Amino acid sequence: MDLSFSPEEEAFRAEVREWVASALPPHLAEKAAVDAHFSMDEVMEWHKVLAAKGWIAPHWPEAVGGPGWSVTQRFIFTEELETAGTPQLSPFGLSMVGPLLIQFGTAAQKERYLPKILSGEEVWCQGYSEPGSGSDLASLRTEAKDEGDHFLVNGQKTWTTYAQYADWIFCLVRTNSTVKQQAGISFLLIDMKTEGVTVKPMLTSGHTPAFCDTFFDNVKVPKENVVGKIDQGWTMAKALLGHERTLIAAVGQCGRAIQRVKRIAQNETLDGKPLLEDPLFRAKIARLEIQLEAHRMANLRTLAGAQLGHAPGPESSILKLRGSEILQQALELQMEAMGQNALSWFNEPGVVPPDEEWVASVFNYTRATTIYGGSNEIQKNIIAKLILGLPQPGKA
Amino acid sequence: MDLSFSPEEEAFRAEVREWVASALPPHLAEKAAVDAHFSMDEVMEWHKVLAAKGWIAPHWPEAVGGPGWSVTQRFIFTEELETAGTPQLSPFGLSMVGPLLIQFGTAAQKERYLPKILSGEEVWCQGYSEPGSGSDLASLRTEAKDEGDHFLVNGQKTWTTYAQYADWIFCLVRTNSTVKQQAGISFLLIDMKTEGVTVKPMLTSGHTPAFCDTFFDNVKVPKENVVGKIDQGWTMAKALLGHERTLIAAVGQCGRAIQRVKRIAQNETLDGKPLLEDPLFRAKIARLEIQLEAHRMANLRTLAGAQLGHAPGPESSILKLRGSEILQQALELQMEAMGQNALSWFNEPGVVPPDEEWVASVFNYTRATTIYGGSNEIQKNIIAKLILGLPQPGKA
Amino acid sequence: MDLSLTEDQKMIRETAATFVKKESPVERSRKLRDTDLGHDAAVYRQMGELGWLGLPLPEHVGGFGGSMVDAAILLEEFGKTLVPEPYLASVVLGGMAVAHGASTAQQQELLGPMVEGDSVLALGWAERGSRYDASAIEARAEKRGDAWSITGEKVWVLGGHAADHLVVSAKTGAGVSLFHVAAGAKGLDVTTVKTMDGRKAATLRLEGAEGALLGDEGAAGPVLDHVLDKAAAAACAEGVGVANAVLWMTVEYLKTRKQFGVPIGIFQALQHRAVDMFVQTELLKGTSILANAKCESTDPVERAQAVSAAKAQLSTGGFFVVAQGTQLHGGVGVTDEHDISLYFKRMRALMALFGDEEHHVARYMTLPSFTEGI
Amino acid sequence: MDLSLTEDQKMIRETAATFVKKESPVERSRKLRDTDLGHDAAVYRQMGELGWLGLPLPEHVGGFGGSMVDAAILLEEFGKTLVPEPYLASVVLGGMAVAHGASTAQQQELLGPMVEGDSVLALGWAERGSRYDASAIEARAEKRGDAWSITGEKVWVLGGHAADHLVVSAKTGAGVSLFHVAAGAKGLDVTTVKTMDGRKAATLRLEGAEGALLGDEGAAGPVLDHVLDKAAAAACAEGVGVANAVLWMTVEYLKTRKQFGVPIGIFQALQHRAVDMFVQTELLKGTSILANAKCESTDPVERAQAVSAAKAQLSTGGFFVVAQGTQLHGGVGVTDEHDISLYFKRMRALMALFGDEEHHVARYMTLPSFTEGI
Repeated sequence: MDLSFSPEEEAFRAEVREWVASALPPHLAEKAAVDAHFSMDEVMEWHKVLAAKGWIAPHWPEAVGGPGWSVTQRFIFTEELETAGTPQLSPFGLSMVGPLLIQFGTAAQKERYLPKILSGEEVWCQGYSEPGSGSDLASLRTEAKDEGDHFLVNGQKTWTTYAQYADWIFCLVRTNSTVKQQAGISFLLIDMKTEGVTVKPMLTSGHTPAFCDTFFDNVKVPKENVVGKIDQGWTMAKALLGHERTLIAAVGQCGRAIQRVKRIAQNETLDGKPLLEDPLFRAKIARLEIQLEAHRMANLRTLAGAQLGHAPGPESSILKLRGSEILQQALELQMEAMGQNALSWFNEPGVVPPDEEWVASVFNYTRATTIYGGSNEIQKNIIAKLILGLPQPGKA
Repeated sequence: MDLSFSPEEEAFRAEVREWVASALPPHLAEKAAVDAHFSMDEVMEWHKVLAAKGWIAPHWPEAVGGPGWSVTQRFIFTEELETAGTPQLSPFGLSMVGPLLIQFGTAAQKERYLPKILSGEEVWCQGYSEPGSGSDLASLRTEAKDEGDHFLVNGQKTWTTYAQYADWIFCLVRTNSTVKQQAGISFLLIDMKTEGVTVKPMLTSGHTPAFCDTFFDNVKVPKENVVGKIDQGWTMAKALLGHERTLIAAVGQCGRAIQRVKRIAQNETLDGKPLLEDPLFRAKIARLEIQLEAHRMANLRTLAGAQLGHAPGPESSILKLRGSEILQQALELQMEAMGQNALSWFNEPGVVPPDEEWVASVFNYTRATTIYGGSNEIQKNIIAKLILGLPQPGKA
Repeated sequence: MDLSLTEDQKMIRETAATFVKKESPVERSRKLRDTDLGHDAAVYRQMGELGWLGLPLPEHVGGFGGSMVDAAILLEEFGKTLVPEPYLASVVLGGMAVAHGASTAQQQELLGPMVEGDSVLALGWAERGSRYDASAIEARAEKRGDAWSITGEKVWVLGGHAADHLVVSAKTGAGVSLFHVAAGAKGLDVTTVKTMDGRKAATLRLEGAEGALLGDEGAAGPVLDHVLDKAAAAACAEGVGVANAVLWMTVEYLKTRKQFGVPIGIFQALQHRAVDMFVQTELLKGTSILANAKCESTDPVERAQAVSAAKAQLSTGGFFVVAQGTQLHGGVGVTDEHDISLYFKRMRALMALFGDEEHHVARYMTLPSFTEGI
Repeated sequence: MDLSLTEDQKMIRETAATFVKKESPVERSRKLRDTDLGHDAAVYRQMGELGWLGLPLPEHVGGFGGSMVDAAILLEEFGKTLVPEPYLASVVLGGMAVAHGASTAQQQELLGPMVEGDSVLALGWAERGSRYDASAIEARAEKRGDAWSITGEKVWVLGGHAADHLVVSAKTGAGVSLFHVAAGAKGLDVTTVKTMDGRKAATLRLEGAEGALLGDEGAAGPVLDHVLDKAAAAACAEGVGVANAVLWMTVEYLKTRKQFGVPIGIFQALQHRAVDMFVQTELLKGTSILANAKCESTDPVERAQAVSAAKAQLSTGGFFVVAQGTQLHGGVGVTDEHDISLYFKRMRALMALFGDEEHHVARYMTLPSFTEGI
């Protein structure tokens, strides 16, 4: 057992850090400094910088465009990017449909989609949830009717984050309604420019344009756009879940958020001294930072397992649970550190110091982290069932 | 609305306080000072002092021996007793079977049992739980077979607290196994000296002799010992629950426990100063005391309702929840305040200061407060169902 | 001891409950977010007509001689539908500053019209560096003949953008004093700022603005302490309304939202979470009553003990309720278009006003009452 | 970076796991509660034969030159069945004090037999007024010819009642120093005290007891800091074992205990509580690894950061696990006869040793690393 990074790993970290500092365009660096919301254009601008460097898909096999890094290098790379506050890349292509296609796609599909995911030429979004089925995906009702050479898709998807900017959407659709719920679902790729696709964006509670409803009205989709086999979409969805889980620890992001708490508290004054010197407030930060230390170790332990070739299993649900909770608590502390400045909205320069300008917005939309990607309640159900083996209702 | 006590109420408080200070026998006062465990003999000694004064049953109607106090006086009285740390009276006669008999007992039963409950001549215990049925009382299996003029009782009761000192036990027993679970239960009074009753005491985790298993082996019980009607024990149990709920806020007890935290912290030294001056530890106490303030107000609001004649309903489950949690947390803080002295067991004088001598024992058995009297999980189920009206499993 | 409402108080609650339900549903607050004023002047005037603006103010200014407990009844109802009119700003902050700090004549001059709904008052007590300490200010006032010339900056002045009359604190040789500055005064710049909860406040920049001394020079310290305690108690009362609305909105959602073929409220983990929200809401009610009753006291220790307990409780229990209410709503809870996001933001704003958890715990634990009788 | 166990470490874990299961089930610990010694001298000797007592000690004293990470593997297994032999006391406290603080010759003299299981060591570092500060002591030593005469009192000396050799701290003109006092020394009174977790410790009263200076005079400060960091890390490792045992014991109970006709583990609120216990146990594992790896460091800041994080985590997460494990067991959980009450007490004792939550949070937040790079 060795908890320190090797000289090679440390050198890699330095290389990444230096490169990020020089490669992040100045107008993005400016926004990163205050954790401002990045527009999709800005996200894709950064995507293309990483793509040009060959660092856009650390978790992809080398054969299809990955850089061939070790698990530890990937951890370091992610932590460095998060710590620097670079735009968070859209995960739908790189971390969701991409890896799925690598695993299950046909040669033609791989050739058609993967290069444009890497280059950023095509932006993806996800069509899973529906108004009536959030956590209960198996009850979805968007229908893909077999019309011989193509499907005709009708229905509505919700929480299609960033659909307004997407070129493609991957969807779970019902292709067979005569069989048991999970059995009649297929995994379908749909071109957003197809006739009959409409997108209705809405604002998050942090006033960022993220969520959308996406409507399908007699949308024609070629049959070759099914990933895996028809009616086996559930298998695809489960495989994709495994890929998604590795993304979610947010260790660097949490660390960055706690650093911002400290910075705000350093500049706010209480009784003539920096708030950071107030023992009560300082202890709040310390207790959270200790939680982050514990979380970081849990993440490293999962990585160690991955290094030995174990696929991240249900125990990685812990990473989602803790990462999302710690991030929320860090934002709560940023707000508390600001005192009455926490009253500020995020778009009026000069009202509060730059470090505090975007906090209220981020604080608000960060409430979503314990909800999306499988709510924390769902993660607990997974652990209860798959790790603890506790009896399931209806099966007692 | 008026949050202050009237001059008459303040005078009453002073009267109670003075009387307690003079009436509590010195050897009990000595134990109270360190919150030592009181033996059952000591509890009954104090019972008899209160009985002689006419203050033993504040919540009983005047006609059957109550002092005729207002709800506020009863609150003050309880708070004063708890604050003084007098022995906690055995609730089984005074607060459970007594009020039930007042409500549902025959004239003969009242005459036979009530005076001896008041005087302390007869000690009671409770036979509800069984090894297989804790929270799920309706599944109980102790059987009372109808033998004409008497029942023949067979079975086992568990958590028959202080049964080893009891003269009588009130039991829920199954008198009819051909009907639905709750329908075939009767409420039965059993003389502990009857042949076939055996008691096996066990220690709590705080090494106090409280819990018992009680076994019934062909125990003959006269039929007149049924309270209410045969097979209507469930109605009795529910009525009794209403009486029990008013006991559980433990406001004075929590306040006393927090005072002890402060006293210990005043005497322990950290960096050359009293631990109480350490901002981190002091804030822990303050946060808990604020919880107690909130709890005290919740209790007063319930009392205000009672004053208007509303019977304490399911909302008083809150008092059980919060009282038990705050008491546990106060004991946790007592332990933390002690530092390494928290390692001490409770019966070796001189190892730790007197204020700390009994803390470990009380800390350990106080874990029971969130379990007994309807576990806190059960209290939450009650609130979810009866107050929030949330859908119940099996009835969706 | 008597915790029941008087007949008058019951009537106030009933009238207010009917008002918010019929005339000020939460959609009204949502619409007013996008206006410059942020509230409806006609509704504010209506509040005057109903006698609400004068409720906790003395009779000699046209008020009803009621207490903060009476005002708290209103504020709790206002919280239930996020009524945006500047009651807290005008009556509790501006109004109480004048009531506690000004001469009788000044009270009549400033409070008389406000009580009728004809003017809005606001109090500027905080500055960029002051955090929650009203004495840590840099604004200064100098005497110029009969009047005073005030220079400094005041931030987060609730209702300041809409106020006809501003009360501001500034230092003179004698200490912190209160001054009345008319809205249009020369040397006064009022900038409207949006607040996180969709409301408005003002930054005041005073450069030699002319003002009139209220009450005695240097006497504002205890006045502001008392006013801010009342304001904190008022925030708690409004917070009770917010928590209450979120609790029942969430319970309703749990009963109607279906997943896996059943209402999600059937799941015990969610049930217990809702129960925890209920428990916290009940605790907030109790501490709010305590704070609003005790904030009338002239004993600063008794007052601070109750107010700090309640405001700390709001920051923990109140936040728990809105955070868990959001969580239990799932995705819709974090959209701007769902009402719960407005309640969430209002609760967070109430937490930030007049002292956060750290401030009130720190104050509570340094009161002499904390170590009494150990 | 490599978090996997070496082949040697895997073997240690396997041997230890087999040992605790077969030779030291929790019933053994329960029985030994009532003996004067509190452990079994034969089992302690067996630990010597297995090479465990020398595992983290240098080779020149007969040790294996391993690390605290190796010892942590053992301690975690010991925690699972509450193995009562004085490993922490003799190897980590007494042993490390000698290893870090004494000359090579002294090390060989004192550690040699201990490593074989032929003697027990103990460390007296705490006094009535010292709380967790090893430098806040009053015991004094004076030179008398070649030897030293020590006067003072040491409390909560783990294993002190069974020790052949005591290491005690005392002040001389040069500062805090360590001394070796033999168990039978004149002027030394050893009183056995029962501890909450059913084990034993000692109060040492020294009145001019003869002792030998270990290492350099006045050099004990950093030595004790380092030793107590190692001991805190060791307590975390044992705590992982305790938490692990309670977690799975509770999960098993949830699966088998029936109420309302179903296993209670079917109720979602209880399921999620068990999940929270699992999460906390996993977090403890990580921080324990961190602490045990970093406690070898000679950089006191790096060491303190990791150890304080882990020990604070033990006090919150570890307590959560045993408290909720007790709660989920219902009534039986609070009886002396159920094993979970023994685990509960052991966890609480581990929390009280070498710094509680307050101590470690306070230390963590005053380290220079806390404000680095803001």
